[in-house]
Amino acid sequence: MSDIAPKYKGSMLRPLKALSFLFREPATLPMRPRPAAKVYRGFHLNDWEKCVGCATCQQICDNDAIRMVHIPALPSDPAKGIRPRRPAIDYGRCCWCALCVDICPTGSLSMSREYIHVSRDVDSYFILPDEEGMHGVRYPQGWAKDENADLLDLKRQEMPEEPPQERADNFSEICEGYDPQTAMLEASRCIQCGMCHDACPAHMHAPEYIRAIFEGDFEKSVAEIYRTNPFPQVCGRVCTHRCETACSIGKRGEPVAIRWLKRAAVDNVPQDRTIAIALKDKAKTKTGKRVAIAGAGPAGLTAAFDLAKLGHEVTVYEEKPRPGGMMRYGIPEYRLPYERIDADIAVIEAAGVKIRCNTKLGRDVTMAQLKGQADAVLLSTGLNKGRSTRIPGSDHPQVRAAVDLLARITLGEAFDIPASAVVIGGGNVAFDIARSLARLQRRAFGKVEVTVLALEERDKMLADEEEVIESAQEGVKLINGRGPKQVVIEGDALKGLETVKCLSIFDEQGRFHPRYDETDVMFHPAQMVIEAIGQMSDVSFLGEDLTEQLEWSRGRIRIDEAGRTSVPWLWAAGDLVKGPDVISAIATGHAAAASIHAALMGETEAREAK
Amino acid sequence: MSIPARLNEVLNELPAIQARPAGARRVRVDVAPQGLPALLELLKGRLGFIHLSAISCVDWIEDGQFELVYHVWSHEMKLLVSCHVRIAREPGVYVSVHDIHEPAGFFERDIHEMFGVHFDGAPSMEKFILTSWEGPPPMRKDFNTRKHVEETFEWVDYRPDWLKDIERKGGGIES
Amino acid sequence: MTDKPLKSHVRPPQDTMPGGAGQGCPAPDAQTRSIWRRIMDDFADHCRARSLFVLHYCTGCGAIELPPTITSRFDMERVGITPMVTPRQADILLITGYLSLKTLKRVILSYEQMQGPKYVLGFGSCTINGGMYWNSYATMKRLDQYIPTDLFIAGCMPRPEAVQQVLLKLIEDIDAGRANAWQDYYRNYDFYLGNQQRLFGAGWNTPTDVIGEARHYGYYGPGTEGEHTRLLAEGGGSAARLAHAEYPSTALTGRIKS
Amino acid sequence: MTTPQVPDPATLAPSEEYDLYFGPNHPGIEGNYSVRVRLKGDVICQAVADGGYLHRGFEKIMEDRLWVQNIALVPRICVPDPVPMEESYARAVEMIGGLEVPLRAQWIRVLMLELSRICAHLFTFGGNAATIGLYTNMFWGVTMRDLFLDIFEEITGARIYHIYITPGGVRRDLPEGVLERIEALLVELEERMPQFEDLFFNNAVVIDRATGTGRMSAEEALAWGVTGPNLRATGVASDVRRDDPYLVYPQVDFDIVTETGGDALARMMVRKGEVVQAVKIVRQAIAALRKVGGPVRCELPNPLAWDLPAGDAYARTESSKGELGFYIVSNGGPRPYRVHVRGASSMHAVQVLEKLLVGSRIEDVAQIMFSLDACPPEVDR
Repeated sequence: MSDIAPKYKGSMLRPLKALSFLFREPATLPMRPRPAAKVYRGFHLNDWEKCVGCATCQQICDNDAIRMVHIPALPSDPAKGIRPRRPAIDYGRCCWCALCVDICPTGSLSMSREYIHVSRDVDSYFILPDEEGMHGVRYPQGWAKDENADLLDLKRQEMPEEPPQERADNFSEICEGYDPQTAMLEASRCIQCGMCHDACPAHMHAPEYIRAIFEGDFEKSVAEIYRTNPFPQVCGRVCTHRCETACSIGKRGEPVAIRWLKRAAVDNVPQDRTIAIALKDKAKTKTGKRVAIAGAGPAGLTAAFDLAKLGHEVTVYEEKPRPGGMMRYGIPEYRLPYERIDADIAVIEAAGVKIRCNTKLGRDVTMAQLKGQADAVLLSTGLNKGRSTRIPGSDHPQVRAAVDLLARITLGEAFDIPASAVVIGGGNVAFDIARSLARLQRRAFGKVEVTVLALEERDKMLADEEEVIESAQEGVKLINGRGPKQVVIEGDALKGLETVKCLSIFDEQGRFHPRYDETDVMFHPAQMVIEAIGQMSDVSFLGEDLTEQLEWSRGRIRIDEAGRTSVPWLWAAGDLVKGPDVISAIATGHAAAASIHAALMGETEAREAK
Repeated sequence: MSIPARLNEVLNELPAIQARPAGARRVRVDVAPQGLPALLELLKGRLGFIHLSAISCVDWIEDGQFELVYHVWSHEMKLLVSCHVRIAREPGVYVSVHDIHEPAGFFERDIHEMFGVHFDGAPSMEKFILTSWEGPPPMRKDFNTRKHVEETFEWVDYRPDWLKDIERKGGGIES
Repeated sequence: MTDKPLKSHVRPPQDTMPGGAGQGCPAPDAQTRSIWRRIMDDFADHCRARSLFVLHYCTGCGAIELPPTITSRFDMERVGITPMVTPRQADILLITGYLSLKTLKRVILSYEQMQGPKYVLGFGSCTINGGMYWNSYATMKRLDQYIPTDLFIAGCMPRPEAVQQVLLKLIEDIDAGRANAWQDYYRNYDFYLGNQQRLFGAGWNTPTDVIGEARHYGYYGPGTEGEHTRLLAEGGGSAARLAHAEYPSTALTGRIKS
Repeated sequence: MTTPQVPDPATLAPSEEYDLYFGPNHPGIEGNYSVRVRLKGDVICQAVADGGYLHRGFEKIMEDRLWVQNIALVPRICVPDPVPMEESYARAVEMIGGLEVPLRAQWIRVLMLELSRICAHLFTFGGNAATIGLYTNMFWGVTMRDLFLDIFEEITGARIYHIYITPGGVRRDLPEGVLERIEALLVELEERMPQFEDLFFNNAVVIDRATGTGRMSAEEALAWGVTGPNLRATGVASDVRRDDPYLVYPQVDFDIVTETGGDALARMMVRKGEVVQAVKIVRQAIAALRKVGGPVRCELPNPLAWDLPAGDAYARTESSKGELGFYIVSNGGPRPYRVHVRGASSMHAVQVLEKLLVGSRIEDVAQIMFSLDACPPEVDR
């Protein structure tokens, strides 16, 4: 060993330097846990009120540490996108990365500042976090949602639309649809939680078809859609999209544009390919059974499509000159172009369904004839009559039903276009007729004078938000919170409508029972009053005998869950059963078709067994 | 982004070489297997690419190939050249460049261990990390680690009281 | 190494398993000991709880929080805990997170070399149910299948305060005579050995005569010997030899220039 | 129970040489690592490194996880210095995906990288001193580092595994007042530095033991692929931050610290100088962060549906141990097709260590390993 260089030897007193540390504050901390930092990632917290059980945390978890636990005591509401389950966390897996917090669509998950858990009991490392924290001691919140940390894209891709000035006087389609690139971007926002699937009356496989769009495989997407819905063109445009109401992304941001994505899928696949995809699983052999369906609306045609694919011989009877029902005669062309309905129906016809138009039940063909020709009959005649308010003066010829006027517009039947009109009602039908009329008025007079009178307040409107916004752009006036009092008639001429202020719509039991302030009266001058407060069915074609044979419940035909009536050969579907809306009609159509098929094949099997 | 003229000059001397810029101070060179040692030698001798930063191996199982990527850095040119070579997955044999770049010994040994590629002339092809491992080279794409784990290990079946309580009420863990 | 016994291991009967509601595990023979023995044991436990050596072995990533724990800031020497370099003199084996299979072998060897009573603490998720590396082919997933574990601590990784707490809890358990998981290794050696063999092959063997020790300490039980321990006699291998064989230096000798 | 078969020494040929297992269970080894040495007396005539004790198969399991999920995995590759891991992974992904990191995020990343460098070097001071028997230094170094970990905890929510840097930026903005606290801590560190100097760098024992220990020349270092402080200790001014700059490093003013000794002492001196430089860089980052506002992350797609375009990228970062490389290949899918980590210590923990140990004495093994700052987990991955 070499000698130490003199330079480093130092003074003998040098160790005394240590004395200077004697009075320093010690670095040693007391032996108890310090409070953790404000953004500390400790044990999980979960706000059960906010959590909807979407399981996105489970999907993002690196370590498969999250399990969803079904808790029957919790509320379940598929329509609102709430499932009775909550995440449980395995602290034998968790790495405290907090990606689950950053992705949580509702913002219910966060991390606490609690970090100590010591135990021999392995079971104690599997916990169901709530707001109390791991040990029921409310530690303050640590890492939580932050706008930078948020991993979700809360803004949807914008839908290109025709500007108001270009669309206000014609019936060309407003929404232009996503191009494939935009559709893929929009599809990428989906977190595949499946809330949409649960909320959809037809339980469409939305997560699957959205995923296929994200992968750029539009044909696969169409195949997924056709598993449950033969009207993608229609539903891609005018569906009430309950899926989007339930969408988890919509809890804090804008829901995934599921409806537009469906449209993008079919828009980007050529018609012949769509037909090939839709009929891929068509039965090779005929069953020899015949089914007659009354009414070529969405329910009837869905059932027809299903049954035809199963090998039955299906004939659909339709009163109007073209098939489609309310989709064609109730929805204006600017929302749903007729060629789009035709495209969907072409697929159904390609499955072998025969559609006989201009054939009215009770006039051109009777129920007895149908029964004679077919092994089973499905009624899907829908709600074809507008309801009346029955206020004084509502029997005046210038008081019209919205459904009736909409059908006339589609049929091209002339009627006197009023220079000014009021529409009673706050739903989508009210806006359909108001906006159609506005277009006709602009063409005829160059100006618009249509007023929609809704019972509901602005924030509780039944109509879609975009209807309200777009109608205002087109010049339609909206007055909220007014109930109709009477139609004002001078001589034979209709002068307008008097309304009163609506105080409340529902009674304590939640039944429809509006209360009015009779002193607050308002007069709306108009040449025409249009009632758009709902529709009802006209089943006079059934004939007396059948009407008597059938069991009824509150004015509707009594049916079982699958749509079978008390008469063994008769089923019902569509708005007659549930709704009114297209997707519910499709759902009931599927159910009826499945029930009919089971009944018919059961018969065959029974006969073969003999 | 472009390839510096000096580098281009050198690359042009060798046959069957494709080069393109791949970002700031990055050049990608694709070279046939037999041309790589000469390329590395030339880069080292002429342009100062003396630092072998890493050798990466990629298993392109569908093409039946292993891709070997030699990342060399020149302190002079301040440039990273990644030389890509594709060799047949079977039998998976290549030559060692240990004589050109000494660090190659470590990476080749690692690749041999993880992918099963044999390097002729390497100083050591012994196991280093996986001495307790008897299975196939784990980094190969046909080795499924998740499946292996499921077959080899068991997970805790947690039965905490709160879970038993929920199960009594008809709930439980969803699959 | 020879074929792995793929048959699933046999679990020990529940009543002899360590644990239960996180309260440590009282010695099963607590009632059968003489009063004199019990008093002496309690006294020994009391003393031993105040002077514990931690084996200085950084088995995994959680070891990075140990230097702060034992140095000035969190200073565990205050309660008599300090690192010790050899297994023979150490009381506590800290398993600081994941164990690669290669390390697990060394851990088992070190554990068997430690003298009883000895305590094992499992750090973080990895020791409980695989943690971050749950889908890795290279790490073990559940520590208590291979060596009996006294306490686990949540975290990935646990911070020094949490490490403090687990050590304090261990002291408390030792003082109360509840930290007896080590006895389980003797009582149910067949279970632990079976799990070890499942990973390392039927030829797995260690130099320590665990069964002999079990008899010596009086912890020989029905679970000590079984189908797995029978393989020991048949195999006749030794871990020392195994470790030697898998050492990557063929040849220290081969490369030396004389 | 069979007893181990130990050969009777009497039957063996007489030998002056013997083998010694150094680690993994050994207080002088850094981390869980092992070296097998052949000794003649107390002089090592051959050494073979043995790793893999910390092998977790990162490269394999990263192929099994989404692009975003992997940010939780990467810091674990090197425990003492995790930030460069996060940075390299994020940057490689950014290179493939063409992501633009906002300016503020770039400065935050520089701040984090340098703080991590300070931590890692303080830790190594402590460890290195302990190998020569100076435990006070270890206590001081570890405690000082712990104060920096408090800052990390405040910014990122965790002491060690920050999981803070994500492709496209960082996960959240800095909390209020943290810059001031960092400044105060830097002042404290600077006050401590002369004490470290007294205790360690001017300590006659240290100088005597470390001078000439594990010496390598510049030529050797370059040929062996040595990088980082170990290379700079031989006089080669090479630093990825300067040569292959990333983030906002071109705008940062710092010196490349070099020494000429090439031995254990020179390596520690370089690290000391780097702490001083890191402090300088942190100050610049703080000044910049006071001025630069804006977002801290670019827009990222939904992590569950994020397909990175096909391509590959090699990102290099100067970690406290040397050049860290991440080679990532994407085949256009939601997960990496291949991730290759070139651990910064993969050279000096294996091949270089084996060479340097030859001829040195058994008591210097630990010192050489710590002075090289070998980090076994990044070798094993």
